[in-house]
Amino acid sequence: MDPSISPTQTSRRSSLYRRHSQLGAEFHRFGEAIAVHHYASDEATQAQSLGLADLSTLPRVGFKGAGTPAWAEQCGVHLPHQPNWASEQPDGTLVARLSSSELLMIGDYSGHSPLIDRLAAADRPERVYPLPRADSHSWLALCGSHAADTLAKVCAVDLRPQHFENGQIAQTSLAKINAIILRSDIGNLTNYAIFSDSSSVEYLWDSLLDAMAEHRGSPVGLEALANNR
Amino acid sequence: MPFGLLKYGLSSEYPAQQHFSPPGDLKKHYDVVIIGAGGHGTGIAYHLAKYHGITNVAILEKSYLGGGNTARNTAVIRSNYLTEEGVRFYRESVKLWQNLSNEFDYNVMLENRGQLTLAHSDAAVRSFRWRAEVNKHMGVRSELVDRQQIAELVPNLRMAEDARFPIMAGLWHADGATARHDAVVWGYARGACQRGVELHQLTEVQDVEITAGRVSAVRTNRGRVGCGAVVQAVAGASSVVANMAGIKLPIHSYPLQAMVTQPYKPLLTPHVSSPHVHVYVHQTSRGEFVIGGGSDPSPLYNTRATLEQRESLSAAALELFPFLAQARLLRQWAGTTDMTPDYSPIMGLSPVENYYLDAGWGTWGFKATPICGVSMAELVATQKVPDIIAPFALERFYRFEQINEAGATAASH
Amino acid sequence: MKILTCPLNGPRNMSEFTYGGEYHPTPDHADASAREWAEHVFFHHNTAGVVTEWWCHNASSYWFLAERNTLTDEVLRTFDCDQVYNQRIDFPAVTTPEARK
Amino acid sequence: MTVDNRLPSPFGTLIDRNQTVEFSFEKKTISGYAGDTVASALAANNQWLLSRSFKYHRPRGVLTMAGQDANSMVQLPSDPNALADRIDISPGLKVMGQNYSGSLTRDRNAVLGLVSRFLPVAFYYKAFFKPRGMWQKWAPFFRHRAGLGRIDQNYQADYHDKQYQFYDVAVVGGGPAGLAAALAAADSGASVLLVDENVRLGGSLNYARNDAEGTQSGRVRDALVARVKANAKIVAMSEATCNGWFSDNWLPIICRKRLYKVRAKQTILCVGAIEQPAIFHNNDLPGVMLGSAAQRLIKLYAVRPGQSAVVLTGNNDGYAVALDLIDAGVEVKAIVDLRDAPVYDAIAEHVSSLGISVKVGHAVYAAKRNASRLHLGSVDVRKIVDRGHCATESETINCDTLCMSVGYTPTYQLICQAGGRLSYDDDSAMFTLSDCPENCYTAGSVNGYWHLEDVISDAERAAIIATQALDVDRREVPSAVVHQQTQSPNHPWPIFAHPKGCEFVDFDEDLQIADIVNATRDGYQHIQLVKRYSTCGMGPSQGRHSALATARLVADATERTVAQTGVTTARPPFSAEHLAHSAGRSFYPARRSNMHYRHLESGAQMLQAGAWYRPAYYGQAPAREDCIQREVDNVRNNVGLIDVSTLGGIEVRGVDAGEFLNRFYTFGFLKQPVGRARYALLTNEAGVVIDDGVACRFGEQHYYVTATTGGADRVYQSMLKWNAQWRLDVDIANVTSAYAGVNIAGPNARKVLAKLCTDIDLSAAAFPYMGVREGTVAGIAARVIRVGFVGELGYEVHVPQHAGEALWDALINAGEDCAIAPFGVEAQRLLRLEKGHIIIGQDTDAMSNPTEVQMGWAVSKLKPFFVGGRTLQELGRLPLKRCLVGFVIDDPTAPIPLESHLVVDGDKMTGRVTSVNYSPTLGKPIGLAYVPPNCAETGGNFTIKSSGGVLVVATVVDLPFYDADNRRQEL
Repeated sequence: MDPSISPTQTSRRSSLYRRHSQLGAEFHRFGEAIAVHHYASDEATQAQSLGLADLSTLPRVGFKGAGTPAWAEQCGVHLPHQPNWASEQPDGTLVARLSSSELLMIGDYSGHSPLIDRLAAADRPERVYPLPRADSHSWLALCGSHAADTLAKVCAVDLRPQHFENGQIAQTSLAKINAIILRSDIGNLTNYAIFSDSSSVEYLWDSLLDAMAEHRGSPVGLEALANNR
Repeated sequence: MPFGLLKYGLSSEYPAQQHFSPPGDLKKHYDVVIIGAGGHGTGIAYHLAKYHGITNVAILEKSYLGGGNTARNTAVIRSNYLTEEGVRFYRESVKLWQNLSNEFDYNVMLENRGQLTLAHSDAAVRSFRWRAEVNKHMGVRSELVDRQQIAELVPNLRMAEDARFPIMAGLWHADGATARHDAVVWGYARGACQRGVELHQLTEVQDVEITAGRVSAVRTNRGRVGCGAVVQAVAGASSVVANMAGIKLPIHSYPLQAMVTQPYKPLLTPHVSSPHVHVYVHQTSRGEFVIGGGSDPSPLYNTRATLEQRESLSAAALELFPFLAQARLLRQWAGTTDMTPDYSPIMGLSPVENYYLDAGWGTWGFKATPICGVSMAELVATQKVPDIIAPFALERFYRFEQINEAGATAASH
Repeated sequence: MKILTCPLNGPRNMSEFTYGGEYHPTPDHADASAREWAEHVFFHHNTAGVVTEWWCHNASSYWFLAERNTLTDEVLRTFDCDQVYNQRIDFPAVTTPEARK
Repeated sequence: MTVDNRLPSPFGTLIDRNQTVEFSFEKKTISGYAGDTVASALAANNQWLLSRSFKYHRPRGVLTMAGQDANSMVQLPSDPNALADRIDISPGLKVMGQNYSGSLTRDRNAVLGLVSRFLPVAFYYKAFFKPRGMWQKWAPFFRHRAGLGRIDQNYQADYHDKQYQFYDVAVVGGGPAGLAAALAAADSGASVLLVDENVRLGGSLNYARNDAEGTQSGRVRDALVARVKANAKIVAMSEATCNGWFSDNWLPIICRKRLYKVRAKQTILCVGAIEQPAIFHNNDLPGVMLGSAAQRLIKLYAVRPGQSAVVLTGNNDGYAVALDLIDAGVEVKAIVDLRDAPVYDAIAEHVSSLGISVKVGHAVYAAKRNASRLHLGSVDVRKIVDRGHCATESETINCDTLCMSVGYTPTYQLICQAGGRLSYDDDSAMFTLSDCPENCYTAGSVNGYWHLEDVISDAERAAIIATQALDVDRREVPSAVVHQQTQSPNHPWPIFAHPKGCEFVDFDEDLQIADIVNATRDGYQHIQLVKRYSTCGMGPSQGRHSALATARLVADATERTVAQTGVTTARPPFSAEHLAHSAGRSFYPARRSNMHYRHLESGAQMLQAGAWYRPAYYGQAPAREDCIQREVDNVRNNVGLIDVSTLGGIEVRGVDAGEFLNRFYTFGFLKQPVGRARYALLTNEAGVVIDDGVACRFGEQHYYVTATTGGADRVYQSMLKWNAQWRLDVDIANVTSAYAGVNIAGPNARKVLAKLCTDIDLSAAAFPYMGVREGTVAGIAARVIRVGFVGELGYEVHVPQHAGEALWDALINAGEDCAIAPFGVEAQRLLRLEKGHIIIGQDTDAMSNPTEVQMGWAVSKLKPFFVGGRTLQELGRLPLKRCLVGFVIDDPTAPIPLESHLVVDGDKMTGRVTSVNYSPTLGKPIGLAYVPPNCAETGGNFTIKSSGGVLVVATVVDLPFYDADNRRQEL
């Protein structure tokens, strides 16, 4: 287990790190990234009920263009067959298909993603264009048995677990900003990965916490998520 | 007790007076057929009859008198526009409003309450100063006012510095007014009918006969009517009616929604508008708060109300007046507005020789009602385009010219 | 709230979309007369009935076409633009009508 | 007040006698029970007067006990116009009457009632405006009397929010129909929402009598409710109002402090019917109430409606009411039956055997006040000789209560909002509904079924039809239910005009029969015109109790059928709702750059640009000008740093990237060399300038285009729309938020940047002005663009968003020794002005074309096509209307004009100032202004109408004002 460190020890900083510090967060390294390990002592039960985690510094990347699906498959990616679905890769990386020719690749909670590293380094043929999803979009995780109830207060799409399967994606509006919502359960923990405009992340963070209050939700660190895997 | 009412109290039998021509058959021919019995149509008829001696006139209305945007608008009267042409036009209209009740002997209950438009950005401050300068230069009472002055004009307006959209300044338009919208069309219609004009409600024009570039007749659900000239004044239906005459217009018909609360004791005198948060609020003489905002996002020939507009109008109204949270919403409704690319009307001649246009009234038609009656009637009677409406000719778009009032119109009314 | 069915994202509330105006074929910018061009730029059919329109799903920035009845607000169908624009559009190197005359 | 109207158990299903609750009405302490409404608790204490009416200030009290009328509106501290029969009492609640001056019992304004004969329908249109200007004097008088309750202007709404919900079937109304429909729908496996506005499910089963014994209602209710509660597929939401029907079954449901926005695949409206009052002289007196109101008082609240009652009925329901009154110990003096040949049901038969005086073919011709003049004292009963007319012989019956059961209207509001059509059936004298939209159905009494069994069968049928539409139900659809009742509960004409008037058709607006009839005689015959002219139906209850009578009266007066006459449009909401509900939480997104807090830490005053926050300047507000000047000096003479993260950034990639930009922007881009940036000006199809930026070519097939902060999203969306048509082989991606950016500008910019950037040769030769490079800055992958918006040696450094703060820190540290300082948007605006750069939206307006703003150089004349190109050709044929020129004001004594001050030529307005400021660099005011072409020559003069009308002479100068040969930015 890494020792606790300061969120400003790296150049890559979540716009939320001050909020985390104010909440007494303990930051750890996850691969290259620094993120919140935990705020309180035991967050596992909190996560089971309702938790919100900031994963914005963790690895993810997008690829777009007519040549993307074929190229990705050559690179050994198991593609979801239809848009707005995601499939998990052997190394734990999630590959989300946002349209016939656009992919979003999301590393797991360790901060490592061999697949993303490999694709980033690989040669790209024509009509394959990388997208800086790690920076254009923030990454929040809303988890727990009350996650769907919370989303129902800020999103008009039916995201209840029985109607929105694990691996399913909704590109929609969340608290009046655009967002990509991906159901990506962690073990038996219901979890929604939320990717939205990184410059709006503080607004979204506050809006979600406000919606969570009713169910006594609170921020949780990566530890609480990782423990469920 | 004013004398006007004594006769009612003293006479045992109610002294009823038919205000409008009683339902009757259509004549075979009229010198002028006016399509649309709104404020504009009846105003034109009134002026044709009273000032130009043209009384063989029929007003054909597919529904009921004043049932279109005359009935649905939120009764805001102002002249604080941006362009020279626009300000001159609306300034004349506001002048006519002042004497309208006495002009046609029917109380429209005009109240000069003033209008305050709020700026929440320095860009808005610049554009408001522009309007104020143009207005003042043309003798219209508009002033850029600071936060202090705003607080004095509307003491219960939320002025918090930490508001999501802090108020930076305002455009105060002392000439801003309101009136009983229905009374306008009733006054004009009664005055017109008293002078021989025929009002035909539930009479829908379904086609227009054009021969050799001239309109010769209109076909209605009640038969064919020959005519010497046609004026269309149908607001939201402008494109549909003009299309019958083979005329294409630069118009999209959008729903414009508004809502009203239950009546409460008076606490807000001026009309307060915030283009930035897309809302305007004023309190009627009955005590109801009328709340309106921007048009719907897509065109529609339908006056249904939507929940999303109710939600955004309420949220926006509470940004300005948090205490309205306790007010109860009574009713929401919509009208169909004929929006033009430059937020100015389309008035005057058309490609069809004796077919006249009074269209493109978007969200600014009510305040222009009196001047439209005067100027369009003059056009029809003299067949010369009055200077004051010359700039609003349809032809301007073919010359790639616009009279752009975008900055002075959006959500302001 | 009306539901609009996005060909990519499925049925969604109208508020997730941006209206993009009437669909109508663009006249040849080089051939069209000034009046034709003015009508293309400023004028609308504004039909009271079924019209074809541009719509964009905001969250996915996806443009598509929809047939909607402007009297009832009923959406008859939505479809990808490649059903109308199925090949690359190119503009001849000649510029103005004058230049050709 | 000693009278105690409270009845013993088992009356009072809603109250808890173990919990006494004290509140105050008109400052008097009143005691009630938990579960009481304000109205029921007051009634239990024999307080019937609740408020004063809108126009004549007549005493008003309980009418419906269902929250459907305005008579029971009271004032709560922060809740005016509260419905006394809806609001639960709570300890210490302070309740006052409304709309009186003086006291509720002695309202000075009641005098208006005396002069009512001088105030005919629409009287205000007929007077008060002569001579001219008179109305302005009268208006305040009326305004002072307008309104009902008082708003608490210090009120801050407490937490209201919203939630989306989704169901297969939504059933609106929890009466017998709703319960049965919910159960039948759930049986198919569908998920069902049952919405009911009352505390206790069961609707009329909670108070109405369906058999002589009076036990059936309760039995049926308990059975149905038990099954509903036991059914896992049904969510029952009580005290919840479905407050509208919107497209595609979008239902706003208000429950406590939350607005649920429910999307249902199918909707079944079991919304019941609204009982209607009879219309006769003084029918608004407290003590006169609907039969159902009396039943609600007795059964729900255990309140005896009075000591002695007369029942005015036009159907058999009145007989059931009589039985309930008797059960409650009320002396029923008489049943006045409007029918001349009533067809009795079992209940009526039973009643007729009790020896109560039943006056068939009679009417209550007038109600009379008691000694207090505030309550019913007796009724004047007369034989009906003709429709609406009574014999002159009258019988006076003393009573303190009059219950009216003369008919119903279906609760048509939601159905009509849904597009349903309202018609009128002359046989049943009843409104009927048809043409419900797809996936929306009605059931129960709203469909005209009154017999309990019929109601339930009709509801089950509707549920099966609905669930079959869901494809989850295989049950046969039963055939339509055949009515059991033999006689309609609606009497066709319970309307009796009186020489003295005061037969109120609309209680909200104090409208009497004559007002309606006279409106038609004035020519206002269309029902909409009657409404607008008389204000009938405009009040808080929106015609719930006046629409039927009005339609009948207007039809009669205009010799049309009621069906032809119709009713006015039913608009949402169904019942008045607090704005707090539809407002909910306010969601106004805010965007911040990754460096946001560094600005705050440096004391920045922030401004808003769209949703973005940007530093305006650094320092205290009072010292604004000094701060800006200091920042400007530092950029001109040293080095400054500004956050440009909010600039739009769009990647355009692919073999057609150049071709795409060539079509989209005005300039030529095909020949743009890799490693260079080029100015990009955007016009729309009308030829109007709408945005600008720079296109940086990082590769043959890769452009990175910037856009204005406010325009980025629009520009991106527009690019996608164009290429959806052009089908060019290009990919377009909005990466605005992916990059944080700074502009480091000033003579020392290179020196500072060099410390952090070693892999790019920053020398002027290797990296000239308008060059673009990729490398690292402070170890962060960066795009470096050498542009000069402020006119000094400068570099825009764009790095990944999350590294923005780190970049900022690194540059501030690196620049420490040469005193680098941040500068804000205000300083930048002055700097760019000195350099003569325009700002889209400030120096352009809704009509500006490139030629007017002297940007002809940025418009390629050689391209086959670009957006706006053809229109610009057409505009080129027209004479130029105006030019944007640079100007200086040489007269040091002249006031500095403000932005938007007018350029004038005598009385003519010929242009305006778009930008102006005092230039420390030039030592005089400089600016940009639109002037007529003939004033545009360099050296020419024009006049600016400055503050207070002071005329200032300005001189046209060439742009830029500063460093004309660009030495500094190309350093």
